[in-house]
Amino acid sequence: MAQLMYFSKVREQIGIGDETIDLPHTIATVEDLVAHLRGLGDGYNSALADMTFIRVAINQNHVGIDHAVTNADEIAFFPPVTGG
Amino acid sequence: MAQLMYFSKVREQIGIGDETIDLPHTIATVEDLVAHLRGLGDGYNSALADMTFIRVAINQNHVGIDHAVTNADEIAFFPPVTGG
Amino acid sequence: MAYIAVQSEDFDLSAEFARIQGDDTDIGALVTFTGTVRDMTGTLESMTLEHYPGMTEKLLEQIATEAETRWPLLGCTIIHRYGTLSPGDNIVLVITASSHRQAAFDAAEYLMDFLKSKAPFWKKETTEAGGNWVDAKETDETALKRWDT
Amino acid sequence: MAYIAVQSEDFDLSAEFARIQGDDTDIGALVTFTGTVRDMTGTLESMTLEHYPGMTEKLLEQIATEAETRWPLLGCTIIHRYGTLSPGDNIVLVITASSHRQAAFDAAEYLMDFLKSKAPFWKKETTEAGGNWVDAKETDETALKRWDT
Repeated sequence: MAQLMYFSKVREQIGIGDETIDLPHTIATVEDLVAHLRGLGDGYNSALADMTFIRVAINQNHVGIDHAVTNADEIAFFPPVTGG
Repeated sequence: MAQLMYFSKVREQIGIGDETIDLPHTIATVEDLVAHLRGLGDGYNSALADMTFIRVAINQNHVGIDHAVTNADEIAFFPPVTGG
Repeated sequence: MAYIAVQSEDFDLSAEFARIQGDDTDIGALVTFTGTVRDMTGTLESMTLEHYPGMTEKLLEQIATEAETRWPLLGCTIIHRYGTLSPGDNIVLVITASSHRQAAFDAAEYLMDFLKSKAPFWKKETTEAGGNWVDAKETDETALKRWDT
Repeated sequence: MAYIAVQSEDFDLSAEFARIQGDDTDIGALVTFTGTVRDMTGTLESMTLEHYPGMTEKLLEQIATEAETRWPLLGCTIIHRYGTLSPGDNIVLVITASSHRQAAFDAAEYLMDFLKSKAPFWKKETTEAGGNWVDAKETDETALKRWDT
């Protein structure tokens, strides 16, 4: 089961902070996962509509949208960071 | 009367921290003053022998060796600074 | 060697100096950066910082290790707060210690540039009109590029 | 606007932060540089700082004014000690406050570069072998040149 995490505006739009899902076999990359999630509802669809404004981390490392995803991963979606 | 001030190694070599002197009319610039002072004794002579290692301030502003000096001035000689 | 903390509590500058200095007499230069909650228009009620627990600490450790590789540091502190803060409150503290002042300055700037662009923190400003997530600044990404080698 | 002090007493970082921050909520970034007495070889007994009273204060005021002209500062502190100090003791503190972190960093570096090359202070190190005036470093003059415009 993959652990999905949402932060900041993404969390607010989707309405939950984290969830676990069993990745369908058709999902090989972050991009595939995003397409799948956008089908889950309006919140997901608007939160992940423009991936140029969304950052992705897998197992707590920043990755690109073409990075592979597996059921063993912790996958986080969030806007560009604004700390400091 | 010009007020002369010596700091750091220059002060130690000359043996005094400050003195007032009546500048002879022949002294127009810092360079003239240095030549005059070097004639006053071994301490002066060695302290001011190599002016590439000595900094000069007139009335508390850094100046070059060709700067004019008058009897109304406070003239300071010291090594390159090492604070901070 | 670095001291990293992600915490809701405030930090104390003097205590952090004591921690980084210890008995070390090789240190000749300490640079700090302190980020505080800014209220340019006088309308800010509070600032809330969300973060990604686990990833934040890991990333700050990575940044500190990289800085220690690049510069001859004798100590390095990164403390970042989360939770709800008021105008003027401390947000972040970076301290770098070195024998050399330029190393301390460069490392502190490096740590802040990376932290601003990579550390998973998000700021939400609350005014009378409601809450608003702060937009990321493109200049922060640009600042990061100067460290490419 | 700048706070300048040339003193034999130590300074307190937290107190100086309080002084520069006051009730100002425009400040988002504070950078400090602290210079301390360094003892690389474990042989230093003390460090004595001589200065040129009057000229020192005047020059530090000039440097601070120039920094305030170059960068949008909301505060600026320069404290430099004189007299006899021990290894690890504070020598100098510079604080710059701004809305912008790069302005605060740049102004702090500028102040230190000018102070190191222009402020009339001289360090004498005392070890068991006697006293020795510290030589000026050419790199300090070089560092200054980067601010030429």
